[in-house]
Amino acid sequence: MSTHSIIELENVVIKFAGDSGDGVQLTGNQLAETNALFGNDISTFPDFPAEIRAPIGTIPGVSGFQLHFSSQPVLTPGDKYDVLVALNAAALKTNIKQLKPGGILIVNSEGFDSKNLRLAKIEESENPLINGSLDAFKVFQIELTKLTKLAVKPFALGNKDAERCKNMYVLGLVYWLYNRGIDNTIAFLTRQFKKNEVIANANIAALKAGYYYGETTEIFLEKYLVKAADTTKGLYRSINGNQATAFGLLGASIRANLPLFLGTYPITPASDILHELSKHKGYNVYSFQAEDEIAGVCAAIGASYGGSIGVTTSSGPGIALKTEAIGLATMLELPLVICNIQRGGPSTGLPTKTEQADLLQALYGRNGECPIVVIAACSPSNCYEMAYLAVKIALEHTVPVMFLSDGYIANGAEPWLIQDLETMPPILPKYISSNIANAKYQPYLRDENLVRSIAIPGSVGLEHRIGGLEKENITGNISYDPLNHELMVKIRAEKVAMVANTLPLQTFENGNETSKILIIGWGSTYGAITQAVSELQNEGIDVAQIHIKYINPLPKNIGELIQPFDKILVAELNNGQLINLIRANHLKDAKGINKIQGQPFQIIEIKEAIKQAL
Amino acid sequence: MSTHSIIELENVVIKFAGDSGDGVQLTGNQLAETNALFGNDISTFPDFPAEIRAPIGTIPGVSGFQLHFSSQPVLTPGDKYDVLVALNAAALKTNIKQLKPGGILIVNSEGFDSKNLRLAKIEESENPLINGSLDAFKVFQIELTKLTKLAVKPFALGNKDAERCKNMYVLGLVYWLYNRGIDNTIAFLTRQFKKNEVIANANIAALKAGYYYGETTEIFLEKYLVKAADTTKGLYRSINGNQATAFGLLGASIRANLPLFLGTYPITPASDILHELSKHKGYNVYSFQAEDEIAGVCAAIGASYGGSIGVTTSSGPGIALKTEAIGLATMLELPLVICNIQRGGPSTGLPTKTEQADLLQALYGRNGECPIVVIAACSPSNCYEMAYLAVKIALEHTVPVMFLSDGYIANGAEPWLIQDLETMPPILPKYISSNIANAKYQPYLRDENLVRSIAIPGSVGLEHRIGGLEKENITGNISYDPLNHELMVKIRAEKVAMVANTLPLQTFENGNETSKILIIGWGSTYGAITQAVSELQNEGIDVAQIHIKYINPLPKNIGELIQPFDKILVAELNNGQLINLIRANHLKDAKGINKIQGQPFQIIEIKEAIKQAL
Amino acid sequence: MHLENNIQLFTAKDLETDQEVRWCPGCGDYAILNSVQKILPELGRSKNEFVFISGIGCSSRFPYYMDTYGLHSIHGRAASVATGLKLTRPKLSVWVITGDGDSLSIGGNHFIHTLRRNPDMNILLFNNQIYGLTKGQFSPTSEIGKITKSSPIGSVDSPFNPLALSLGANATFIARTMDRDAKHQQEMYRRAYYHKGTSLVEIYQNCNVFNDGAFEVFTDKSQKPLTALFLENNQPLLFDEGRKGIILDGLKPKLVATEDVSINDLFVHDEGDKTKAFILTQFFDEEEFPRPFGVIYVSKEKATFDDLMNLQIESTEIADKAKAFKELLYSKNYWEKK
Amino acid sequence: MHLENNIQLFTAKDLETDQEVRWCPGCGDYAILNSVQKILPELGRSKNEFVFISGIGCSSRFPYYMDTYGLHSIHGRAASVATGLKLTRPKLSVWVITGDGDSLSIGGNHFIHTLRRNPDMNILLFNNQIYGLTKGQFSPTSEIGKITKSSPIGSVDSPFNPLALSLGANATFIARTMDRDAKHQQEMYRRAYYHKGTSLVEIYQNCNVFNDGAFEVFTDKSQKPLTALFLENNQPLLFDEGRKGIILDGLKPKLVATEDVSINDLFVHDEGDKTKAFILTQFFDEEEFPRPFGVIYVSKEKATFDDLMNLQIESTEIADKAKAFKELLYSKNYWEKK
Ligand SMILES: Cc1ncc(C[n+]2csc(CCOP(=O)(O)OP(=O)(O)O)c2C)c(N)n1
Ligand SMILES: Cc1ncc(C[n+]2csc(CCOP(=O)(O)OP(=O)(O)O)c2C)c(N)n1
Ligand code: SF4
Ligand code: SF4
Ligand SMILES: [Mg+2]
Ligand SMILES: [Mg+2]
Repeated sequence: MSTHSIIELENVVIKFAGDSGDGVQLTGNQLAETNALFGNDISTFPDFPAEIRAPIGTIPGVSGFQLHFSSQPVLTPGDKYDVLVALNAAALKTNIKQLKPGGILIVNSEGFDSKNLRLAKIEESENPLINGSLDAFKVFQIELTKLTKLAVKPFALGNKDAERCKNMYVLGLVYWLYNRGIDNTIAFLTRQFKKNEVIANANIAALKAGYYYGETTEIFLEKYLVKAADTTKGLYRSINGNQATAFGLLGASIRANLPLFLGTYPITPASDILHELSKHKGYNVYSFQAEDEIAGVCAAIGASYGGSIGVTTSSGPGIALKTEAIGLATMLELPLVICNIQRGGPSTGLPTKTEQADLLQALYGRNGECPIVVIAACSPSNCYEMAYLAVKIALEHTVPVMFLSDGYIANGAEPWLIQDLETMPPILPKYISSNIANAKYQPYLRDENLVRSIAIPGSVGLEHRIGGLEKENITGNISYDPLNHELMVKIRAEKVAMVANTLPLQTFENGNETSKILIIGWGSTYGAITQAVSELQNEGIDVAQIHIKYINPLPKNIGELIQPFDKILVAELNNGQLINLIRANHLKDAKGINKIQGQPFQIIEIKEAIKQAL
Repeated sequence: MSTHSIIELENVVIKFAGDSGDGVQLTGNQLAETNALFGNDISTFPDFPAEIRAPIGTIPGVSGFQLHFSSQPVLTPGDKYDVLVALNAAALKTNIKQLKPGGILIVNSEGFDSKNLRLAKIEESENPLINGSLDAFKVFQIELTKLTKLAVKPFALGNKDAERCKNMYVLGLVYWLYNRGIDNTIAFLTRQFKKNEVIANANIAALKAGYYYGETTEIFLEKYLVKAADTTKGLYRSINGNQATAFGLLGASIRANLPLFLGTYPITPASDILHELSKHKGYNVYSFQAEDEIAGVCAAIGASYGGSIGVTTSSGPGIALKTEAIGLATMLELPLVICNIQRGGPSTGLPTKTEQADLLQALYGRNGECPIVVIAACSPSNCYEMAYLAVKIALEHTVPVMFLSDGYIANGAEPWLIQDLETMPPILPKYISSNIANAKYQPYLRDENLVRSIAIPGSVGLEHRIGGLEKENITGNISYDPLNHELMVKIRAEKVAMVANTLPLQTFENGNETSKILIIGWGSTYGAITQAVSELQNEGIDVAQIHIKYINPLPKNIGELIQPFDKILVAELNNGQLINLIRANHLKDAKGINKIQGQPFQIIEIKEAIKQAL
Repeated sequence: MHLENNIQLFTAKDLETDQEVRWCPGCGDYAILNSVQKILPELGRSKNEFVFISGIGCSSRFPYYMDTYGLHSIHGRAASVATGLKLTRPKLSVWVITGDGDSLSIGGNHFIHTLRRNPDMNILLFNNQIYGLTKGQFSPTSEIGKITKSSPIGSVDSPFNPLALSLGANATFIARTMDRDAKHQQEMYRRAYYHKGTSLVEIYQNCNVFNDGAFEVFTDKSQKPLTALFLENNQPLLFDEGRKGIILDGLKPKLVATEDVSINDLFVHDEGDKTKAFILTQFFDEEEFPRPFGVIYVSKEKATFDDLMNLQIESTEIADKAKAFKELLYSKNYWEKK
Repeated sequence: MHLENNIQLFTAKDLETDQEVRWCPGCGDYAILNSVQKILPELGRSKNEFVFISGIGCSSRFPYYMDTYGLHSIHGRAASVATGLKLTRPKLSVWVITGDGDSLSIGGNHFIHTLRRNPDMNILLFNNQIYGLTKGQFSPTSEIGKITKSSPIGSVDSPFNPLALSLGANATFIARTMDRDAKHQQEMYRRAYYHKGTSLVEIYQNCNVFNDGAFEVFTDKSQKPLTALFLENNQPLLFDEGRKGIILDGLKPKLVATEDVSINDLFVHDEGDKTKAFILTQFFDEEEFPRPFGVIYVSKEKATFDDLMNLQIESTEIADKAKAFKELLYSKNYWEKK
């Protein structure tokens, strides 16, 4: 058996990097799943190239998958890698800076031939495998293609198909290195290629060969063990943000017992919500891929008008196009959920990269006084709850709700303590039915929360007209009356503000009002900020942390929590947006921690910024 | 001749009100022009009903024209009327509240028959002409239709045409009352109806008859005189904001010696800019009425790319649709002027009413970090200068510039001390020509203001590609590099911020840093605020006033000016927008004076708000 | 919330709302409103089952004057709003009210996409060849050279042929009628209603304020016989009170005096023949041909978008959704932490 | 700033940029790029006079690979950007590069409006019947029932017939070609270039990653003879190496074996005949007919939008603009304050 000694580690950050065609995403996902099933806490960060496949072997063609697995609670995919698996020269070049000194570097030495070097724009003389630049790392060179082909020889695959198995070979090796079984991946491969047994078996053979390569050769002297994490008890699954968003919407539709209507137009990184929901028509899900974003949101408004849950999903450029129609929904006072999966902007920007730069657009990006509810998910799995709540708020308050997520959490995965539908709060839409209406139906008559009751077309005796012109309160008739307009503008604002009555109060994630400094974040930066603050607290630095999920309206006590602090930092992946609200509302000289690189925060970046501010 | 005594007045506010078909706008415009020619300072406020003509005689069908003429400088059309001319019951009902106690009320008594009362929703028993409700005013009832028909009898017009002359009859009467000659209007009528002499002569006859009615009957015991105003010397004309905007754009095109390209789609209240510019093709003006707002702005971008001045004009809903393309122009770093003639929102809102509620949209209404220059005109004639400057800034800084105006100043007129083109600052666009380019052209190479030099398609040897994806600084090649993205976001922001270097410093309109309170305004509220502050200063209340024309970037010294004040008010025709900037940037507890009624501020409203805040 | 089964009778009068009709006196829109109000009660459905959805424009104020369900949306987007409604509430009778600017200018994309998808609804296109609401600019149906506020020396935009465009977008029902002919209008609206799929009715509508007389040549009693061709299915193309007709010479339509030809040689209208329909839509640019009114083309072959989508939903419908959802959440490998 | 008069010769090689071409290996876009690069030098103009404007999509990356002027705009709006450029710089040779999603989905409205206005530019529509860039959703040209990421149980959208739509939008030049036939492509691009007005070339382009083989039935050597019909003006419609042909039975096209009919009875292609063009565009839904490739329709009658607009500008051009502007400012009653 193995003579290798086993070293226990608290956590490992591993990065797989290779060409887009190398199956890197699949490899990473398998390791993530296997570790999650084993009981590690995990966080992943898939980082793909721009939408179109760049030429093989080039820098723009590099696809990466980062995985953090740990015996401790994990909040981010990690800053620097303990292990880098680089399948070609371009992948190495792109990622080597992030490998910790002394870290393990597994390279496919066949990915460093003249052609690959040229494609990666590396001079032959600068070949990192020979020029000594990798001396700081534990480098393991493997002739991956050759070994893989040997392994799958019995299956007589074509050259290309044979080569394609190399990701499984390397995965097998990593499984061995981290002391994990390969059964889960074998089961996966069998399922995945059930229509092509030869391919399935070849992949399994490559996986096994990789595993045994670790076991039998002596290239590694040690193997490692990351124990199961001690997280909350219960049933877990791995989930990414877009899946969670789709499930949250779907769950809300089931719970509210109303059809879900998605009117949308594909756009990176939001399209996967469409892809997921369109699989679930059987739940009364209408997925309408419209001719453009405007048609998508307008159809969603039409569906809302008809008593379904109107939802639209998009990202920056598409959200910009929807702003006029969101104004209409505001004026009609119909429920509408707009999911903005933010990406790098402005304009087409960096479509596959993450950013939080659409917050001010969410708050103010419409003509006229047009407040809507804005909420933001803070992690992949949190998208489930927030998307569910978006539907609940929209239906119960007859308002448009903007749900903010971003490319980072949309594509990143983490274990999710599955939230069964029964544990979610009930959803009570505001429809009026024919029978109670003996008096004339007044479409803009309001309840104590200023919410109007909606009569759905088809209902007997409740015929009425609504539209985008200013309307008289209560009757809904067109009105040009000056005071009525002011009243209506204030009512629409107040109605949104009153949503805060039903929201949870804000709490500190860390620290409290006596802490020396307060850091405020929102959305996907939750993991990095929380980890940074915990680490600082472990270092004895007393930092308070607030993470805002409800941005408009803000939780009612936010002023109270902020009030005691002289030093306030607002961390955002933009050039300073939420900070404007904090400063304007609370007149505090908050300072920004900003990063606009299409990449999430690293823990260290936050820590250093806090330390500097102290 | 006249035995009437003449009373001298400092100023008069007169309102004409009647049915949309009554020619009220024309009547008001004639009086305004005649008074302006005479030398009064004037300000007008046309207030028409929603776009479609409402049924004759109803409240929604009332059209109004308010005119303030004075021997003193005039800044607003006035709060309350000294004179109300009401041509029917609905017109009276809508306007009587604004007539000063003791004011003159001229009514067409034939507009108060049963039918008219019913259409105006007035009970027969509540007929204001008989129920005593008008006792506080000097009421003059005239059988206008009958008298007019008598006057035009010699011309044997049809019934309708004859009746149509009644506005001229009443105008004649008003001319007499305010001691003005009728020659200017006679000349106008002759010009206007040069193809139909009979109609011209009938109208002139009615005008004269009205005039002589004043002279010969004894209904008025006094007549009034408002002397010429003592304003700056020079040549004046009357101008409204949309005309001034069109002229400003046109002037800039002539001065820059570049074609002007307007890509637009009609919308109230912006359409008149299109109408005006499309008359001037001979100046190298391309007016392209596109299929929608998106095509309009995109065509303008195409024209800018080609070396013309790309301009697009719209209002709320249309601006919302353009936001994606404005992001593209920002990314391309091409000049673009976007004129937003604001109207009541949200959504379709109150299309013919005024509002300032698109400021935050102008600043933040795009996806991603996408700052553009935002400037706002403060009066009808100021639109000329600001539109001119919008072009200048766009061309010289290769940025999109949003020019804000609104329905109030767009349609309102005032005398304009004509600004000859030679007196305007020169415009120096940033084009690069073939001959200097021996080295490779770098489209994103920048000068000291971070402005790039543009090579226009067609130029030999400067072929290059630009687009909406993030690009490498200097070369303009597509770049996904994280640090480059941050650099570019900051450069684009800094480039806009640096525009402030070329802008005038902010000054106090009134008061100074030792004043007790500061009031800040922007855009069309200039007249009302300035008038209110002057009046308060006359009353001995020391108020400082700042009126901001350059909103992004703000003038560099704005912080300095604001700093000394504990009490700051921000007056806006919205629910509080500029105030957010003041509070966030300067951490001052500024308070809002807000009105959201589709109507401009009244002077008294501002005065009272200031007094309360003291 | 759901449609009732027993039909509630109602009359045209019941369709009037308490809102004053606010079009200019003499506007063609009144006649269209009347005709729609006239036919609705005859369709054998309750009032509450009708929904009128409009964009923005003079014409788009229409829903305010119909005491049914109504939504006055934003400029150009009525068809999209209607699609969302119709998909999710397929039993409603959905009508889109739109103008030439609303549906052919800003809304052109939704217009053609709606036609190709073919949801079962009726589009009434009020074509007055002008932007009425914004006070008179040329529209995509205005003739080239037209002088308007935005084209003071004549527009340089060559117009759409709306029915040819619709045919090109694979419309399954296209018809043309005019505001001045109440009976013909009503017949067209009835036909549109009964067609399963998207029915497009182009209505020549006079804007007497900004484009008066645009269609007078077709609507005026004295000129109509020579300029308007009323189509009847399976009938030869005849006009001028039967004195003139149209034959096909190969693929080319030609005008003939009926006395010169046998009735059997005339071009016989066939609503189901797309090539014939195409030829009829081309009686547009050429001045000599009379303008066809009536149903130009109907195809019954194409399934409706709402049927197809609802079929997918119904055929996969899950009985116990909460249970299935639970299974879905647990369908990927999950694990228990104890 | 202005076009130079003396033509600068250049070669296809000169059109390559320093940017790596980033389409998937095997993508049909490469062949199109090559063909365009091939013909440009032959057109007798300098390189600097060409401008390529694209929207967003795989196809829209095209301008980055052409060492001419190029603008990669936003999704669906290339035709609008190009219109603004062409109007103001009428002497440039403007090419719009677009995909089926870009120009027929989000950009459908600009597409049809551009065709009706007829500015003198060339639209190359890369039709791969899929959204490539966003990784494989159905597009408005995908067939009904198509299984994609966004239609896992089949799309319920009935597709556009792009050429029929273009004809309905009054296009003055429509043609179809395929990525796999370099010679035919080049001929079509040349024809498009020389047509004065908007030229639309639909290119069947294989997306080998998300929709591989969509057009194989037309491009595959062995099937092509039976499925593809190559049009030549004034020539009878023949395919299957002359063994089969098409006749018109009244208005109905019919397939025939050439040996059964006289050559004179065959349907003769006439690029200028709109009805014939219509019939050809309908060889689309019916599977039995071969798909026509080539120039389907050209009309030379319509003036171009850029000509008409520039004519208005030139014919009213003011010599001394500053002086005229002064007069304009003072044209309304003005007064002097002394
Ligand atoms: C987004 C947007 N753009 C422009 C407008 C202004 N607008 C309102 S109606 C209209 C055109 C009306 O023409 P049409 O559709 O033909 O209707 P009509 O008034 O002639 O019945 C325009 C341009 C608007 N309301 N919204
Ligand atoms: C406003 C906007 N909406 C959506 C997208 C996302 N998007 C980019 S390209 C594309 C469709 C691409 O399809 P097609 O035009 O057929 O080009 P192809 O990639 O197939 O060549 C979509 C939906 C976008 N970039 N901008
Ligand atoms: S403007 Fe024209 S279309 Fe509009 S209501 Fe008046 S007449 Fe009718
Ligand atoms: S995704 Fe398809 S269309 Fe796009 S580059 Fe790849 S093969 Fe070509
Ligand atoms: Mg119209
Ligand atoms: Mg495509």
